[in-house]
Amino acid sequence: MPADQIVRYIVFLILTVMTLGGALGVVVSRNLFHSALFLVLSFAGVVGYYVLLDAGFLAAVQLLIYIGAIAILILFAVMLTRGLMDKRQSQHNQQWLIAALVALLIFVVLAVVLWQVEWPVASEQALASPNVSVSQLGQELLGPYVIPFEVASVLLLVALIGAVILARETES
Amino acid sequence: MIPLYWWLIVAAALFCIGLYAVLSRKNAIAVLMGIELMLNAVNLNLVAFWRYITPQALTGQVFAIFVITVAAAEAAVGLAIFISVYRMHGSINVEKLDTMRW
Amino acid sequence: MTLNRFLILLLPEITLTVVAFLVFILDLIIGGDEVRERRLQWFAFLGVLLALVATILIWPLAEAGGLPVAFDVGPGFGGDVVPMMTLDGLALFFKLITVLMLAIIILSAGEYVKVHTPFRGEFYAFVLLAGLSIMLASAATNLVMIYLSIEFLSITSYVLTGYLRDDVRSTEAAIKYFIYGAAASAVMLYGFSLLYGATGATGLVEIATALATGSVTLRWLVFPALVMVLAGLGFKIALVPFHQWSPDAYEGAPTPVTAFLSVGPKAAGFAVLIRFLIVALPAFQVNWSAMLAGVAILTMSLGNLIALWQTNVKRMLAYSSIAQAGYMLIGLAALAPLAESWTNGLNALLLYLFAYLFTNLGAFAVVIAVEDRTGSANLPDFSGLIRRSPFLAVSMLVFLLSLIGIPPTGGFMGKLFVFGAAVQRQMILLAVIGVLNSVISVYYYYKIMRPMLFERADDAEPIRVTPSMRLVVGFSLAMVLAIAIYAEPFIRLATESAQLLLAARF
Amino acid sequence: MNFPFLTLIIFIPLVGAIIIALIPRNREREIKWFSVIVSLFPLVLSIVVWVLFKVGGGMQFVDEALWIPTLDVYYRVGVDGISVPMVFLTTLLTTLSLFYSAYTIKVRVKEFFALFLLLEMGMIGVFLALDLVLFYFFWEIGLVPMFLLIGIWGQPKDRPQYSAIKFFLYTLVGSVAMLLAFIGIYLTSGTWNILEIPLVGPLADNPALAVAAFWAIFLAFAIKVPMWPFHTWLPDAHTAAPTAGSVILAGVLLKLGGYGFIRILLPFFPVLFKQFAPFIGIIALISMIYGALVSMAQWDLKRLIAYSSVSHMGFFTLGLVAASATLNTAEPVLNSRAIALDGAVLQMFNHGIITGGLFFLVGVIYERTHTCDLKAFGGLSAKLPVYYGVMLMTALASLGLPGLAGFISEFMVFRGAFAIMPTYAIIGVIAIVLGAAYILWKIIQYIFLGEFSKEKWSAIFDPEHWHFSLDMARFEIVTMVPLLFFMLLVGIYPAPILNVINAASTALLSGLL
Amino acid sequence: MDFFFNLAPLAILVPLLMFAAIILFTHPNNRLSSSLAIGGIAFSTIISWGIVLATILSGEHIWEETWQISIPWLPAGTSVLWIGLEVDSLTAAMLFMVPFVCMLIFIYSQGYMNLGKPNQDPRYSRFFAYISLFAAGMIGLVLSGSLLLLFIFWELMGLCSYLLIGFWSFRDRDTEDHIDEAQVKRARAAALKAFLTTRIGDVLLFSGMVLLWAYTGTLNFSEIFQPEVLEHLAEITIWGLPAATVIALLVFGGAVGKSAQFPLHVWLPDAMEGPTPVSALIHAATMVAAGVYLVARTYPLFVAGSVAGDGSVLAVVAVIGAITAFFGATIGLAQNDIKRVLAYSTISQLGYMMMALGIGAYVAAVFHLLTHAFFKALLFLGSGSVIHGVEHGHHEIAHHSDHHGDDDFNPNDMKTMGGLRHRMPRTFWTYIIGTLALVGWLPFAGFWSKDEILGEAFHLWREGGTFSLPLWVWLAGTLGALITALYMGRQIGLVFWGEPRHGAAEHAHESPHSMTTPLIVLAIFAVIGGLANLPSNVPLVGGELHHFIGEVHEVSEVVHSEALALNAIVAGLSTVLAVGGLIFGWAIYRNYRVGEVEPFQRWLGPVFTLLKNKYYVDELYRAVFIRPTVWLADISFRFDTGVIDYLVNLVGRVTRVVADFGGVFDAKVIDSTLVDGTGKVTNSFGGWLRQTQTGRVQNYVLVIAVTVLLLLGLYLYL
Repeated sequence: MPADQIVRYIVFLILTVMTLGGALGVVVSRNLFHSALFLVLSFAGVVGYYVLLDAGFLAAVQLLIYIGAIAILILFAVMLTRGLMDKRQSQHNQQWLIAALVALLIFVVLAVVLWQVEWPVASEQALASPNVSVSQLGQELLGPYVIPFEVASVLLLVALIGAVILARETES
Repeated sequence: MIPLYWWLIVAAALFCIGLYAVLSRKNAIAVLMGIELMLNAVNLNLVAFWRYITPQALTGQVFAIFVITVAAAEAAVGLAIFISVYRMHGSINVEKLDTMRW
Repeated sequence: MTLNRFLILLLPEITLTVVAFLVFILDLIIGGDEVRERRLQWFAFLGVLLALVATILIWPLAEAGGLPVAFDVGPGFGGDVVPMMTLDGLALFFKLITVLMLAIIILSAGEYVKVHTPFRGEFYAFVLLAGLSIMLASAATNLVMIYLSIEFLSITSYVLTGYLRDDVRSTEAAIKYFIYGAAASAVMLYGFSLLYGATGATGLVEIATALATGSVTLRWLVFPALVMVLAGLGFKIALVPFHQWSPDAYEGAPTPVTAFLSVGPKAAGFAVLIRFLIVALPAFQVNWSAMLAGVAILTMSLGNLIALWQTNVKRMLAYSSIAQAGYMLIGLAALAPLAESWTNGLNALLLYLFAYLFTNLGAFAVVIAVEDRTGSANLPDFSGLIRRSPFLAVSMLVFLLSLIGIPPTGGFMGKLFVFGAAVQRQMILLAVIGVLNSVISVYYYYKIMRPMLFERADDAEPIRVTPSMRLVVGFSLAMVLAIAIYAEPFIRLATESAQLLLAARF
Repeated sequence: MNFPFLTLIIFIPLVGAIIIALIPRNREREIKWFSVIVSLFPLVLSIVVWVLFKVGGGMQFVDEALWIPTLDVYYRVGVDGISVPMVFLTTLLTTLSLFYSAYTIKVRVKEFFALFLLLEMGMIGVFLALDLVLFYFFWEIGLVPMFLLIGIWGQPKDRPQYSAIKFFLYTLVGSVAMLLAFIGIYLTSGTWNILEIPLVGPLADNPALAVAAFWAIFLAFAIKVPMWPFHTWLPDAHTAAPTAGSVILAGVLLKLGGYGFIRILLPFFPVLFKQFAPFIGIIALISMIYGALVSMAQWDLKRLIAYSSVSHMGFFTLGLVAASATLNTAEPVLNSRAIALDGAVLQMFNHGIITGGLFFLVGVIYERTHTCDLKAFGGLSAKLPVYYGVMLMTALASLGLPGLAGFISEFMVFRGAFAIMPTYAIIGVIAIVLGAAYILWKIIQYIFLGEFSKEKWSAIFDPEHWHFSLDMARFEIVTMVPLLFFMLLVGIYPAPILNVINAASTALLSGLL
Repeated sequence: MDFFFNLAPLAILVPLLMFAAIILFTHPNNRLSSSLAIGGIAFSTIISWGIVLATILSGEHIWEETWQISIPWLPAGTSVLWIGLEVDSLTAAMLFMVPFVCMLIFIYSQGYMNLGKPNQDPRYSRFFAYISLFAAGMIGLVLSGSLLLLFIFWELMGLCSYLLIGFWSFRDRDTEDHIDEAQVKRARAAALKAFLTTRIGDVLLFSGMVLLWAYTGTLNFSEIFQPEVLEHLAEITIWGLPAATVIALLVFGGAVGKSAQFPLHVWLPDAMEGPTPVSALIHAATMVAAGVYLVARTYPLFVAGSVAGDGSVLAVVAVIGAITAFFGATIGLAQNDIKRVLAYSTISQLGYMMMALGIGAYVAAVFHLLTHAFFKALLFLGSGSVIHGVEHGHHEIAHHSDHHGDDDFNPNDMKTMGGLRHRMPRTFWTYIIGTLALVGWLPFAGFWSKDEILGEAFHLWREGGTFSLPLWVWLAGTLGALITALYMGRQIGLVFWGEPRHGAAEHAHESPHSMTTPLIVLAIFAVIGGLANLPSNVPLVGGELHHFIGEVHEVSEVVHSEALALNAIVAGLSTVLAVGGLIFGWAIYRNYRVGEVEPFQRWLGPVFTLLKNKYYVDELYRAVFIRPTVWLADISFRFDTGVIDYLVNLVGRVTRVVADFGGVFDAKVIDSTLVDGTGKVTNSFGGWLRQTQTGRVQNYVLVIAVTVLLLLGLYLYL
């Protein structure tokens, strides 16, 4: 096994610990603020994954949108609604145990299936040279995917207006 | 190269952790975090599939970009809803929001 | 495909988008002026009419197998052209449904919006945009597009549900709807990702091709993917066991939105489900047919049984609409693409949906009218309606009869076709449970009829029916009756819409 | 294209109902008399149809138009000798009911008359439809107006709403089952045409499904007829319904089920019908005897007559069973079968006339006293001699006194039954004795005989709401006269009506293999 | 000759029209109404006698040659049933009697109902309408040429008997004080009893008729009585018996009901609750005669049924008749009501006729029917006259003492009468003539006819062997004759002799002429009636009736169409018994005083009580038939409301129990609108289901997860 492959494995493992660990942190942390920070950690792990998967542009997008926007947004919200969550109380509801069990079982089932399936992996040659061109991505977005692209833009605008409508203080 | 299913299993794990958050956390914002985790898992899936199955076509990546976009929009609207709920109910404890039932 | 043609094919969608944004802008300009805000309603209505015209204009363009809607900007630009949308009978049918739904909701919302909601102009815009998303969803042939349009619909729906920001129930409904919807769509998305992984494609047709040629183990993935996708679409349609959001959301949402929720997401969900199953997974019909049959039985029975307990008419109609979706699902479960047969299941579903559209919206229009007067929509609010407004009461009676499925109403034609499909596929049990359910449903529809027709009201003052409401209810009434009495065009519409898709895929 | 008699008969009431809906609510007089006049048109037309009807000429006056081409559904109506009397019965009773109601209905007049005309359309449609979908349409159209008539104008103390929904549910259970069976039949035979399906032999390739379809359709009609044990909606509905509603319910609605048996179930599944005939025969016997016994135990006049309907429609069923029991056997038996079927059809007609009349007569006393409790009356024949006479004649017709209508049909039913299934028949005659017992013992004795005392009468008589003469008022007599006339006519000289029925039933039966 | 025959329909229609006319138009005018009725029946009588004359002159006696008229009446299947009228000599014989006796009764009624008097019955017109209908029914029955038409008139008479027996079954307490309350109740019960009891017989006749139609395809007598038809009937079997036997038995069932034969005789004594002329009508000319006439008319069927089977239908007829003859007579011994004694006498005499028919003495039966009609009508009208007189007497003393005093006074009670022979001479003499005719003193009519029956029985016994059926018939008849004499002796002794035992009897007056004139006419016929069929050894006039009607049914050797000669032993024996019995009865009762234990009671002891209580048959029937039926009706009704109505959906109820058991059924939310078990069940099930709707969104999402998990797990497992 070539050295760079071994490095990849090691990096993969580190990132996995980061991502899943962050995710678990999100789940178990009593403090919502800590949860948000763990979330950022997990997102960061995913950024690493994308790099490892040669999806550089996506890694950037992930960094910008998830960490830069969504996580921050969440932090804002946490701050806005802060103080009302009693830290002494459990942050988990009554069904957490059964929820854990179900989540675990789903994971097992999925894992078994995903592991068993012979994936139609592309040829060695194709695997070796993935198309990672960003301009190509741009052309895709504005070519075949132009309709989703436009729709997404409308969606964003609508979400914005909607968020304003919902969140704005009512003028008396 | 790392076997595809490694990625997939990691993604599945991430997905299930997110699901667990959705199912068990009292605070709506924590629930939202869980949802974001689930979406990240999906994105990981998509990108991994792109890399391993259709490395030439960018389908998976494009899909992931759209997912991220939607996630952003969703988060915005979701948080706005949380705020209005907070304003009306004084809490965003999901468990307590059960005035309408049966 | 040239840009012109591309734009023409998207004419209804574009019309709606433009009108919606014009409403946003106009609202900014005239904000605060009640009289002029009222004109926004008519403006939105006008936009819907324009979209109707656009739909009719592009009607002749649909082809057998569907006309792919893709913008081909030339060679070298992007990879293989994967059409995101198609223009076929099914898409047109749902465009029509959408437009009609929008028209009815916008007209019936007027009074309610004026009294209850802030941001009255935006309200119409959101309704229009929600309609737009239904159109997109029903035409989408690509997982990306499907996901995007479904989410579009979800997000607009969340906003509309929580529109009454100062109402405890509305906000609660919104947060429940949001959390449920987000989780469900994440699950569905995971299913999409599996399908993509299994086939390397996101186009429905390509998926079908790849599955047909791929290795056996890949087929293992189809079932998990199917289940997850069903969770997401089942959430939209409110199929049992993915229905639980709907009663809460229906009860809490502003009543015109409830009306929308009871039709719009269902239509979109069905459109996508139909396309997904028939186009992407035709080889797995045995599997999904059995699964859908089970879900249909659950959906009908549970919806009806729980509805028996409701005392709030909105909530009751929510459960009722769950049950109605169950009947419709029979059609898909009993899909039998026989060229010569009168019912192939799909046309049954479409016809049922068409009748249901007018029936349910008409019923909700009545509820809105009553609520305007009484302030709530509990059963006692309907007491003596026959005296207070014979028109509303008689209309409501007809709508309820249509929901039960008694001729001469559209609901009967729908049930005739749906059960016909089941009998044709020899799914007798399914059909029998279906008819038994329609008997059970009488119990709770009767709970509305009884105060309405047989009891005296404390408040005997007549209920004023605005002209637009009169128009809406009257039109719905006429359509409900027409679908049964002059059924031919409607059956033909449903059949031709279904035929194109089926002919291409089976 | 012939003159569309039948189409007019069906749709004139509809037009009338729509026009009434447009008349202002407070013009009660106009609404009442307008609807009576409207209902005269179908009556006259149905008489014309009867006069022009060619005996033995099969289906006549057929109006046909493609209705839903993709579904192969036709608007197809026609009459044969079995439907002609039924249509006439319907139009006659409707006119009389409207006329009677014009005097007695005082609340929500507009709705009442509009609904009544709508109901008429539905009922006539069932008797005329020759297409399964059309049949089903009319079948259900009649349901809702009746439901409302019971629920809105019912007597408050008799739980009208309960009775109304019970009626609705029972009928609906049957009709949805029937709908499934119709679909199955269409899918195998490829047509909705009621006359063509027997030629194809529906569901012949799938015996299990054929049996299921048979019982599904059976259920629908059995509930409507009503047969034991599906009869419990009937007493409640009758008790609660306003007088005119009871008249139509007993007079016509029950006949829809019977007509369905003859027009649909028997021709569609003659072999199955024969196979199950012993069983259905037992149901018929139970209905006859049980209905009579339960009648005997009643103390409420309306309920008593309602149960007597169960018994009398049991006679119908017995005739029907006899007509089916020996299908596919030697030719000479055709005679007995046809007689049994004649008897069954005539029994429906007679029951309509007689029981309709009885319910009018119940209305007469109810309008005056607001009670149907048999124990509250006594000795009325001293005070209301005309009422006594009319009631006596109607009651005697009901118990099958020769010379009045009821006898002829019982006679023919038993004639067929004795020839074909004598053991059933000899058990069935018990019902005749019991019939005499409850009619004379309960109705005549408790209301008319015995002591008339002023105190008892003034306790129940309600002069506030009764502005006509104490004995039968003129409008009540006018209502009853046509019914009495037909009781006598059929009893004394049944040939005119039986000619029509007989030709049709003979043709029907000889067509079944 | 055909002229009179063609008028035959009018003989029915005219009284019928009179009925309609009185009911619809003339009822306010009493005199006009009764005149119409009498005119109508007189017209019928004239036509009928014309027909009789025509029949005698034409000499056509046998069915194939009779005058007929018929119309297609009932299209049925591939055939058409015709009905019509036919006249043969049997019809003619009946026609001689029926309208004539009716007419006399009508005339009598005019007086009896007090036309124009202060105490005139307010329902006077109605009475005449009913009896007109009654007469029309009987005339029609006799003239019917088909069993169907006969049945129609048969039932018409049943109706009339109901109306007339119950004539006083209602009253307006404030205005109608000529009827008392107890009478109302009795009349009501009697009418119902009469109708229902005869209805049982009628239903049997109905069944027999229907079977006959089914097996022969016709109901016309002339067609049924063709030998080949009868043979055919004897060949086919039904329920293991020859069809002819079954049909004959069923037809006889009808006759048993109508002619009050054991065991359906119970209605007849109660039928006395009607006005007395009605009793006369029922007992003499019409109702009860119809049963005997029916058997005589359909005699070939009985013969065919007897020849074909192992068990002879005729034997059944004979046995029933003999039982009735003896049994009815014994009860007559112990009755106190003047009309009831006559009623049991009627039952007994009808038994004679039936037993005559049963042993084949067909002509004798008809002969007795005719003579009996006259003298029984005479006796009833006479008893009516007595009652009338006593009632007037009672009114008189009530008027004098200015109070209504002893309201329990019963004018029918023989024990309160006495010594009336001086006060009511015309009634007395005619009554004596009737009694002698009934008892069978030479040469009154009853002697000849009864003697012929006994003679036939005796003759057959001699032919048939020691213990053959005719012996018992003869014995029963002879003993019956003795008992008849005894009770008639008791009656005349109590009524006409001795001292008045009550003031009413003391003040009794003779009835008006309109009442006594019919008595006289009838008395003449009671005297000379025997001339119609003197024994064959009487020169010139012997066996006339045999010549006349003997050949009506030329079907079987069983029918004795030849008249018998007078048998000295039989005649002598019965004469001795009749004379002795009557005188003995008269002797011991003529000086009976109020309060004494009467002689028969003294001698018979408990048997007398048994007889007085009519062998407890009524009580038996009440316990065995009526109570159980009412009980069954009640049970059925409870079953209906309690079980069927509730168990329409058994499955659902079970689920409800399960739901209750699970403790999740929320009892407080049962909605009152829900219908029956089904509703409650589906409702409670739904109520349980709705608990899943917790309102907590995370529960909902969990449901998704679990669903997905389950489906996936299921998938993997499979």
